Amino acid sequence: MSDQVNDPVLCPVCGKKAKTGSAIDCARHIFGTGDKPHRDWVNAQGLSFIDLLIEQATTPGNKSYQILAEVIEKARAKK
Amino acid sequence: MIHDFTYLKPGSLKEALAMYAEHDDCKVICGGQSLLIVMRQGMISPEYVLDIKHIKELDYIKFDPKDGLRIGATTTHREIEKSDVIKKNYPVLVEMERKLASVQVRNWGTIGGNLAHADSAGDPAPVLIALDAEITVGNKDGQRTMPLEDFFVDYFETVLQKGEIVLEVHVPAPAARSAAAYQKFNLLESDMGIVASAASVTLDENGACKDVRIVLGNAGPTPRRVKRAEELLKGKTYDEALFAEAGKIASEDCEPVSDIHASEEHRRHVLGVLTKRMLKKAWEQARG
Amino acid sequence: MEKKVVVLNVNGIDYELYINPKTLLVEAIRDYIGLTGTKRGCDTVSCGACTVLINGMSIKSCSVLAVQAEGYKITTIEGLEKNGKLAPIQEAFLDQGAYQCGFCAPGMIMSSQALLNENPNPTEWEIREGIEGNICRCTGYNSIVRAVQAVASGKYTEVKS
Amino acid sequence: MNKYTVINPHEPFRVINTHVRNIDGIAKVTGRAVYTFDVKLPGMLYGKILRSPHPHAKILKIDYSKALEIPGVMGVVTGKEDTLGVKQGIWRRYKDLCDEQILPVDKVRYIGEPVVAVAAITEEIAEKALDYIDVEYEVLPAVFEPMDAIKKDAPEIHEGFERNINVTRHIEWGDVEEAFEEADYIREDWFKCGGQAHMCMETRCAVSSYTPDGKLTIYHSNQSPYYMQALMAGVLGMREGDIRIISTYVGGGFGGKFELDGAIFCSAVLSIKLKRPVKIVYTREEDFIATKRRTPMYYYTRTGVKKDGTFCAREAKVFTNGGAYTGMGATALYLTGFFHSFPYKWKAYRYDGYRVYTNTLPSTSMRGFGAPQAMWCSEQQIEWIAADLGLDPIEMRRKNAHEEGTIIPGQATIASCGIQQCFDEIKKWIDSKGQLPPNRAIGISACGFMSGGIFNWFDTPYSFSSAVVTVNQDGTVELNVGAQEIGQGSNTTLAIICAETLGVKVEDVKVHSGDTDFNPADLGAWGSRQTLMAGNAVKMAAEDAKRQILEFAYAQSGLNIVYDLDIKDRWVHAIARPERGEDFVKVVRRAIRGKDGQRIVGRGYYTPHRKGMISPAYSYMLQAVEIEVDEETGKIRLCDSLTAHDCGQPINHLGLIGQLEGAFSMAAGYGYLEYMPFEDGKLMNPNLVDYKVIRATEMPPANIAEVDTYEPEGPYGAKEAGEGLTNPTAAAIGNALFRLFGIQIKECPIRAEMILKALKEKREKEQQGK
Repeated sequence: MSDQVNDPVLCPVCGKKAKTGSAIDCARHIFGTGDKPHRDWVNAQGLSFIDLLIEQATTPGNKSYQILAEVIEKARAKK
Repeated sequence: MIHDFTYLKPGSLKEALAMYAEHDDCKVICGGQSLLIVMRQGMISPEYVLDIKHIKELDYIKFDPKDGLRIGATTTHREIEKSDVIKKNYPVLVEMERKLASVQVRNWGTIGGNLAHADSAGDPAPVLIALDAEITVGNKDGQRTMPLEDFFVDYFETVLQKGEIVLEVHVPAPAARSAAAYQKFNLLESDMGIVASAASVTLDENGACKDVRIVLGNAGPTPRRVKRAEELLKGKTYDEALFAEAGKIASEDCEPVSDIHASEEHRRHVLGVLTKRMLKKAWEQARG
Repeated sequence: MEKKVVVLNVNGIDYELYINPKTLLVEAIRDYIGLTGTKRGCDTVSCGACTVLINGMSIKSCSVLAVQAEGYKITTIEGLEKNGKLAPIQEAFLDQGAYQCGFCAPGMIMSSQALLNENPNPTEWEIREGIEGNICRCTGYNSIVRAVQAVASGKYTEVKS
Repeated sequence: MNKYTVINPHEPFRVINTHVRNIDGIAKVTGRAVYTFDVKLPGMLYGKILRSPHPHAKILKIDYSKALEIPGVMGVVTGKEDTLGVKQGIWRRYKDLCDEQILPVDKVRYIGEPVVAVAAITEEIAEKALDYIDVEYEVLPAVFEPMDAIKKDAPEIHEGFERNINVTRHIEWGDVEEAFEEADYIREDWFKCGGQAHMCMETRCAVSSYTPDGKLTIYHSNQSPYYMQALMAGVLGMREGDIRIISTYVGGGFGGKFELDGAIFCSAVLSIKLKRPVKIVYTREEDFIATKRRTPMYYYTRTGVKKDGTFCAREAKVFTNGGAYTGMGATALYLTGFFHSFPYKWKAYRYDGYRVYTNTLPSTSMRGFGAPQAMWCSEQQIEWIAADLGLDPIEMRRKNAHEEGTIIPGQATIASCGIQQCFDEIKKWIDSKGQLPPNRAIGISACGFMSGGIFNWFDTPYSFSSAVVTVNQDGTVELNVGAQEIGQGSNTTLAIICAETLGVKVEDVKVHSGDTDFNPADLGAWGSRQTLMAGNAVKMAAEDAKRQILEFAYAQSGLNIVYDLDIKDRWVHAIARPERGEDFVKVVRRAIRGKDGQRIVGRGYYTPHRKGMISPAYSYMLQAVEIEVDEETGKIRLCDSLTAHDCGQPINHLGLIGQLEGAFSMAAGYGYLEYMPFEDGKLMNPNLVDYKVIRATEMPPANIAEVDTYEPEGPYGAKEAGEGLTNPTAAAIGNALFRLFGIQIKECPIRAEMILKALKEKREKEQQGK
């Protein structure tokens, strides 16, 4: 857990650096926070926050976090 | 909350019956262990409450080897439980009483009150019916006696007419080579039975079944005999397969409900198991 | 409804009360006489917190009308100690930690006392049967059983009253 | 009947871990203790609450004019007319989670929710008045199960909470996918865990008295007077300092009495309106339907292990039935996920928890705080995995168990852990039992628990615990704490720590607690925090007072500076020469004179720092339960048990035994008795006839093997005891059933019918196999 990412991903909503600063940690942070601004941001990327959440909860694995992490990376690249 | 009522305290049985005849919308209280709960829930709210708890004339346990056992209506459960003569002649009654609710309830609650309350899950009725008990009820004009099994009509309903109270329970003298057994299925030791089964068995000199009575508790609106199973057993000799068969009939010949404590299916199943076991137990005791 | 004058003998003292006949014994003891040691924990005669003694035997005072208790000797938790000296069962409860929140303790102690009154040498199972009408949510009962056993073993000698 | 063994005991103390009677004992065994239930104030009115008959409805109109006409009715309050409509919650830091109006203004969300409160001169009149209040509702569609409530077309219970998801929690460490790759065997199971009622013997009750000077005094049966003071200030728009909460004797808590309830809120609102004291006591039925409960959960858990039994990875997804409001449920959601990993080392672990709103009574904390559910699932699955792999279940557990120094990444570092010895003790006990009768078996279950929470969702500016020790001129000691005595023995435990530290006897210490006017703020009695946190504060305060006394003693003694002084048994002496000393009282008198007549006052406080995310310390335990099952009826009977338990250094010997035995009885109830069935949102057994609480006849021996470790963060090495033991029992019963019949019961409480059904399925399967 100590391996911090060199160029950390900051939360596109609140600017927080989550844990190691990786995109997947950022995705977890967004799900974990889950307030309206965070939900809205996810929905604005063409995803459904709530569907991702339920998917994550009802199927084994970590698919939703990975999907969101990819989207975060993409959004970051756009900037 | 208990609604207001006028309290009537007769000095004697005679006075009690006279008062009861006189007052409409009147409820008799004895130990009140069940009555006060339903009154508190507002389920019944009589205008008069007639207290017979202190009527000593009805507080007795008498045993005669020929006549059998007579228990007055205001006798407490605890008096029955601790009676030596009952313990000697009808041990099943003592066993039943020991697991009837708590000590406190048995100290104050009475046999008459228990039967008149007519809770289908009540413990004494199935056992007493298995012992072929009669009940005597009376009003100011007279008395009548009937088999206890005919006393119950429906959930919490008996044949008691206006002005009538329970006076006495009579259990015939135990026959030679006879025994009875009772068990309830419950979660806590002294809970009401989710279901219960009582069996009494009388054997002839050869060890064949001369008489048998099977009574189920909480298996329908009233305690019920399983006559089809009784017929099956009469004249037969000890046979565990037969007990199982009788149990199967018991689980069919009943109408238990489904509720939060057990499904109908589970109740039927357990009634079968208990009946099988009680037959075996009673039979073995009767054999001596 | 007609109010009644009722004389209740509680812990050796006659209390004359003027009450509605529907008043439960527990209400008379707590609300009229003011002895709040006796508790109430349910409305279904289940929990035993209101247990008191009537002529030495235990009853649940929520299941008895006050008018019905006239003429009996009623003992509540407050009546167990004599001249500031605790009864053996109270001492045993202290030594065994046979109570925690203490809300069930008065009823539990009265049930234990009633048991010992009629059976000074109960078996463990008889003790359990003797207190099964009382719920304790804290202790798990075993410490209470130990307390009754300690009294039965004669560890505490009673003061003669 | 019970056996109590101590493994590796520590050096004896003067007071700590000796036989000390509970300091509240005399009051409790003589009926002198005055509970809120017993409080009667001059001019007091009695309140009653009208409750919602609907699980989900809009309140359209309330007409109470007829009620006011009843002689003796003094006043009525509604949410809309008489409250500020503040949405409150105990997670004060997060506005979203403050979602409950105790008297709702527009909408009710569960059957039993308060709607109107009435005060009258008698309880009976107040109750009668309820019949004369007309409430017009618009009934809304309702939903009762979390899996239904997250569906797209489910009714919305709180605005803005999509799919009714109230809180989500995520815990993760390591690379889960990679760790599963390493596993030779992966098993997944779905479990269902029931709710449970706290069933405190004293139902919720409060007496509020508002006076014209703007001060509000409330007697209230609760676990945290400070929380009540702060929360009430919030909902009433008052200053905390103007509210006094008194909770001298509390008839049980178990996690159910540290949030606002209808009794405290409605009595206060009525009292403010009527300027008279108002008492509200919940009936037992109200206490069942309108308080909160242990959180029911749906658990999916997937576990990967190596052939030799080494644990690799675990992944869990949990939906909890949150009921209508958040309460402490958010914390339970986190803790269940955390303790689901306990007490084992996982290379990688992932937990996703979702708390879902439904139209049932709210779920919250209850003794064990999410962990009993977590262990029900974890400890059974581990047992099954051991069987699947043909491994010894004790040895497999032992191999993976925490030890001193274990790091739970991002969460905690384990400073003390005695679980290895717990395994030894349990193994010995099982072996000593030999061959059991054919209808009996022993099941085991391990777990651990926290010693107080680190999180500050309450957003308190105060230290988590504080204490003041005052030494009087006659050597008596006043100990003021905000910690709350609810029966667990905290006053006694804290008195013991104070007496030990100060070098006096326990009878010298008078504990003052349960009154916010006279005691420092403290978070109260929950999360097993008081022995460690309040204990540390008391120890610090006592040390502070002691230091002041010893300073005078040093000044007087003329001893060489290399000598140390100490106080033991009221004797101030040189440690190296104990016979050289002086009576404590004499020293204290002079010390007070030296302070120009001021009493000696010591202060102490404690807030955990740099102790991870969850708790400063963890207890460990392993339990074995022997059960007997009637194969034909499915009835379970508990026969015997042993708990091997590590709570660090025991402080209050009697209190510890009592807590462990009591926790076991409550946990056993969760395992097989205390079901809470609902029908259309209505609790079907809200009374003690139908809700089954274990009684003396059901309680088996609760043997204890106390494994003493030393917890560096705890006072004298102490940590949690009494809450954690609610965790293992249900799973131990389940594991005993597995041992006995090879059946796997995935729903608790375990009912007779489930056992018969599982046996039937097993027989059918075996027949098919043939």
